[in-house]
Amino acid sequence: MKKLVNDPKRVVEESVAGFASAHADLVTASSDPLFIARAGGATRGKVGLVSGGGSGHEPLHAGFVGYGMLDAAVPGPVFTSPTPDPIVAATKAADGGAGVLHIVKNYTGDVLNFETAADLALAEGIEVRAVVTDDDVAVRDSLYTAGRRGVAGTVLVERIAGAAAERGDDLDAVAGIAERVNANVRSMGVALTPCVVPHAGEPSFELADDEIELGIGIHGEPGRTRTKLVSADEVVDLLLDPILADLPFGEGDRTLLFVNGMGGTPLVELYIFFRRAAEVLGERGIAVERSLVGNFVTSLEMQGASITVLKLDDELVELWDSPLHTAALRWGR
Amino acid sequence: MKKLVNDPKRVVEESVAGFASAHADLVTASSDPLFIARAGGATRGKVGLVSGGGSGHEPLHAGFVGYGMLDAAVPGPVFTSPTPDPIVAATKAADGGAGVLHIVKNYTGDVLNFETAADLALAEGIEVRAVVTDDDVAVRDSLYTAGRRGVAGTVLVERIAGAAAERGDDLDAVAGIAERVNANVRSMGVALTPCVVPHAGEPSFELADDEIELGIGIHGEPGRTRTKLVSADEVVDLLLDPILADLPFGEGDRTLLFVNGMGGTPLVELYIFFRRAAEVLGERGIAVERSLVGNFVTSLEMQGASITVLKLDDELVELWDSPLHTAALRWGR
Amino acid sequence: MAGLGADWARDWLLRTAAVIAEHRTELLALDRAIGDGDHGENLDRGFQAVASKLDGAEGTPADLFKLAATTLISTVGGASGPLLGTALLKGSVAVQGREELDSDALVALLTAARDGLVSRGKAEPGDKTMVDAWSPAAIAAGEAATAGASPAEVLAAAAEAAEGGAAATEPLVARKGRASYLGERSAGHRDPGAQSSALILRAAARAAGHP
Amino acid sequence: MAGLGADWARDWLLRTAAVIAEHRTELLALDRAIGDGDHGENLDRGFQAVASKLDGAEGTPADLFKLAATTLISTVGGASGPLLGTALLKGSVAVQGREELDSDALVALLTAARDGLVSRGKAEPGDKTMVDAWSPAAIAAGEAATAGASPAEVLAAAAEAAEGGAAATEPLVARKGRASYLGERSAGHRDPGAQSSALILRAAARAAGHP
Ligand SMILES: Nc1ncnc2c1ncn2[C@@H]1O[C@H](COP(=O)(O)OP(=O)(O)O)[C@@H](O)[C@H]1O
Ligand SMILES: Nc1ncnc2c1ncn2[C@@H]1O[C@H](COP(=O)(O)OP(=O)(O)O)[C@@H](O)[C@H]1O
Ligand SMILES: [Mg+2]
Ligand SMILES: [Mg+2]
Ligand SMILES: [Mg+2]
Ligand SMILES: [Mg+2]
Repeated sequence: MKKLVNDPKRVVEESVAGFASAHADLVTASSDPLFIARAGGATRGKVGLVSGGGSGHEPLHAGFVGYGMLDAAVPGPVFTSPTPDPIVAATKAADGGAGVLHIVKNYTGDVLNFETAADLALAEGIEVRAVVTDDDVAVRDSLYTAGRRGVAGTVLVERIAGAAAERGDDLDAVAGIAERVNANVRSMGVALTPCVVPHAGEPSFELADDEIELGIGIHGEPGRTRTKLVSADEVVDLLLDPILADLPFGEGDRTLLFVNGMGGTPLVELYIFFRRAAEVLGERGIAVERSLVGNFVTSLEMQGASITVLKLDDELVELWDSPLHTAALRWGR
Repeated sequence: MKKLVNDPKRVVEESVAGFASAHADLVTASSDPLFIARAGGATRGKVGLVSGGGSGHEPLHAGFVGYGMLDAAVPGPVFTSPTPDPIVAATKAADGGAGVLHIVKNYTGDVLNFETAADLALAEGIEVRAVVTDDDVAVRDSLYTAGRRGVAGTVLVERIAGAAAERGDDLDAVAGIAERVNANVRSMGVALTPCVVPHAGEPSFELADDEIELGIGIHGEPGRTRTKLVSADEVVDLLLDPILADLPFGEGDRTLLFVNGMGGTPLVELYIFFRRAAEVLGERGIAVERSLVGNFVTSLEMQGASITVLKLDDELVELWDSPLHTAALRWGR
Repeated sequence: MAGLGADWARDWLLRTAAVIAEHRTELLALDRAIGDGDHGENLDRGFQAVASKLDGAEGTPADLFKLAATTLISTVGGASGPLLGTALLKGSVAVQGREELDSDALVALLTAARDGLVSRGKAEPGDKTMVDAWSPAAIAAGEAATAGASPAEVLAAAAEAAEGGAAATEPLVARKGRASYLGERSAGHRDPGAQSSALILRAAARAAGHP
Repeated sequence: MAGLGADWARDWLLRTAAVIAEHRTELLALDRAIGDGDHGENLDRGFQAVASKLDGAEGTPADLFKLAATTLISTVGGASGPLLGTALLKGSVAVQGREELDSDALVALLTAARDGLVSRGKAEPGDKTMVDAWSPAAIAAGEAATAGASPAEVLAAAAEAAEGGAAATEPLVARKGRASYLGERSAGHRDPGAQSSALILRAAARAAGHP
């Protein structure tokens, strides 16, 4: 597969440099160790939020650094968790004296590297709490697996916890909000095509011309089941059923509906997806109070999409709506 | 190629329905004739802005309907100009009594259909002016061609003219600003893969695994020259040289640098593109004062990107920065 | 020598709808090569709409052409919609009020259509557009009528000239329409609009009883 | 019976860097099948860094292992970085202060490494992870040492057991790591981490002179 890159080994580094140069008003990037932080430095007295993980999911996480969301982001190599050193450096950069929350997607590598980083940061006197996101209903529970993956719901956790931090909540409260969002959010994805990791140069899996992969993750890992290509509406149903059954969501619930693109699927198709998902929720008496549609948690150029549903309450709505200014999401300022 | 669609003939209609449902706070959609307008209706006394064209370039144009940009958008079938009827209907919906500006990308179909619509709207007593965008330096002049195409620069025209209308400028002034932006903006694109129109089901052109197409348009039409795949930095140079030579841009110029994705290229790559483009401008003494990076004028799932450079002055910067609230671009409110 | 009436006009338009549907894929492929791959879809959508509008419609040939023209304008979109629509609209004006069209009237129809097309799209013969089908068609029709041809023969002459014109677009470098963006690379491909125009004119001859 | 010193430790790590580079593509392919296709890249990056850190580094085997462990932790990332790093770190603590490692010390090294891995990653034998290579390796090393084997023989026994363990992961359904997301579909593929661990342990035996 063709890519617009220079040296495949320098993809992340050069991309971060471009990101920092395009958004110099918002962020600064440190190149060694590699991390991105808010341009103004840590906000004194505010809980700092740090997230990170393998690259290839852009705009996650660097695109969410800014007012009302993250204080720093740590991009690892493509699809590979960063090592502890840059996480520690980002944690220091995010620390305004009120402690730092690590938002970690549940993958063995991310969890282990963030754990080590938290230990090291603590040794330097920074209070760190971690919230591990695991919203992917496609994965069976941790008796059988490494536990559910953190996928698109992570954006909602980062946004709402970021709003709580901006409001002045302390570390426990911010961590509590993040846990609450994670507990109330469910996602599931589908892939139509695989993606190609730049340094690998080969597709992450093979799919026939009439097949789709259901329950796909965001690292080019294969999904749980493969099925014939069906209509968009049918795909939505195949994703929504397990999502709605899991929490479960029911009549009268207020929700945020998030249709996320995997990177290579045109917006036209994401909105066709959204249309059906909103219709199904409506039929079940579930209210869609907020929505988000776009490519926010991607898997390089993979074609596919995921659906995320978050159960809302007044406080979560208020936090969601509060001012936000990042490269990828912005409102109210 | 696989797509997340239902009936290929209903792609646009269903997608617009999803768009309107996801952004009900911003827009309303009329389904017959098909167009999108601001949720609140026309603003009395403000010049109305209408744009449109074939679908498949999302978020262009519907994603730019809202405060500080368009008043209505008219999506045609995929890659096919809409007919006059919905343009007339959108023009009526956008009319607040101060006249309506049509922003038309320079393609024979768009120009002809908007012309007819303008005649019909005039017959109904609405004053209409049209600005035809033609920023694509890949196309030779109209002695040899249908004239340069309107491509990604159209977003900048819509944004800045929209800001002027919001500021209260009259129709002549808004049209003048739009003309000024169009006169000062230049673009050129590259494709790594073709795209597939849903109802056609076959790629719009063939490209070998080691080939790229330079000077690509946004309708899946082939570009002007085909060349071997080279590094991202080299591609940027191949695009920027003709752009900078054309206006021409020179030392001391202030610019907005816009790296636009064609839909299927991951953000990591767009930022690698931006990095090099900013570097080249820097070397030539051209200042990048504003930037925009993302998938804004797409060609379905095509992999590729375009570079757009706009020469700025104080007024254009001020208009660019003024409050904006659309589904795809938002700041200041 | 009896002229061609509303039955012929209706039959022409219905045959066109059928022949365009039949050649939809071929027209898509032609447009994919040097355009944006939608010409077959565009005309198919338009002429299907024309066919269903004709259901129950009455009047002179000009009335039916006008109905078809406005339907094409309001359903096709793209470049071909306004262009073919304008052609048919101008053609209908040229034969307004007549119940039957003799050879001269058919020449007037085709000539007005060609002129409408040219004045709307600003293409000249040789620019590799549908003008390259309509222009020789109008000329050949005139020549045939001058030589005393029947209406069916006039239309057959027009169809044959259009087919020749369409074929002759192959080596041309486009100077109008999307194909012009390709420059030299547009040579070697037949223009989709010229090809569909030849199909349309052949349908006119067939509707007049010419095989 | 002379023990293995710092030269052996250095040689082991350098041979590992070479063998991982050589098998990079194979490890990528294994990880693509049931993971995310980066295992070969991750370890290659890590052991190349280890190799260059070793340049000029001095000390006991434990010192070199500790250097390698912290280098892996700070360059590999992913799951395998902290896991292999922890294994090597715990192993180094078990043989701290010794200039030469006899058979029993090697057993202590491998056992501590295995235990570190298990306590960090919480995987059990049979979960289809690198534990399935390290666990039989530690057991086989202990048995060989009890039977009076030389250090090189102990390492050879460990390598052979690790290779057997890696092969034995093929039919397993993964319960840890990314492959676990696949459920039943993970069966039929060898675990990349078990495979790379077998390569690492074979390098240890080769460095000790065992063919
Ligand atoms: N200026 C013009 N004058 C006459 N015919 C034109 C002109 N521009 C384009 N055409 C015709 O239109 C055809 C393309 O129609 P179509 O594909 O339906 O529209 P679009 O180019 O908008 O996709 C071309 O093959 C050509 O024959
Ligand atoms: N919990 C665990 N315990 C032991 N080994 C594990 C565990 N999780 C994963 N592994 C090992 O890590 C290997 C994958 O490493 P690698 O591909 O480098 O990291 P990642 O999975 O983060 O991409 C697996 O093949 C497996 O052997
Ligand atoms: Mg990985
Ligand atoms: Mg078209
Ligand atoms: Mg076309
Ligand atoms: Mg891996």
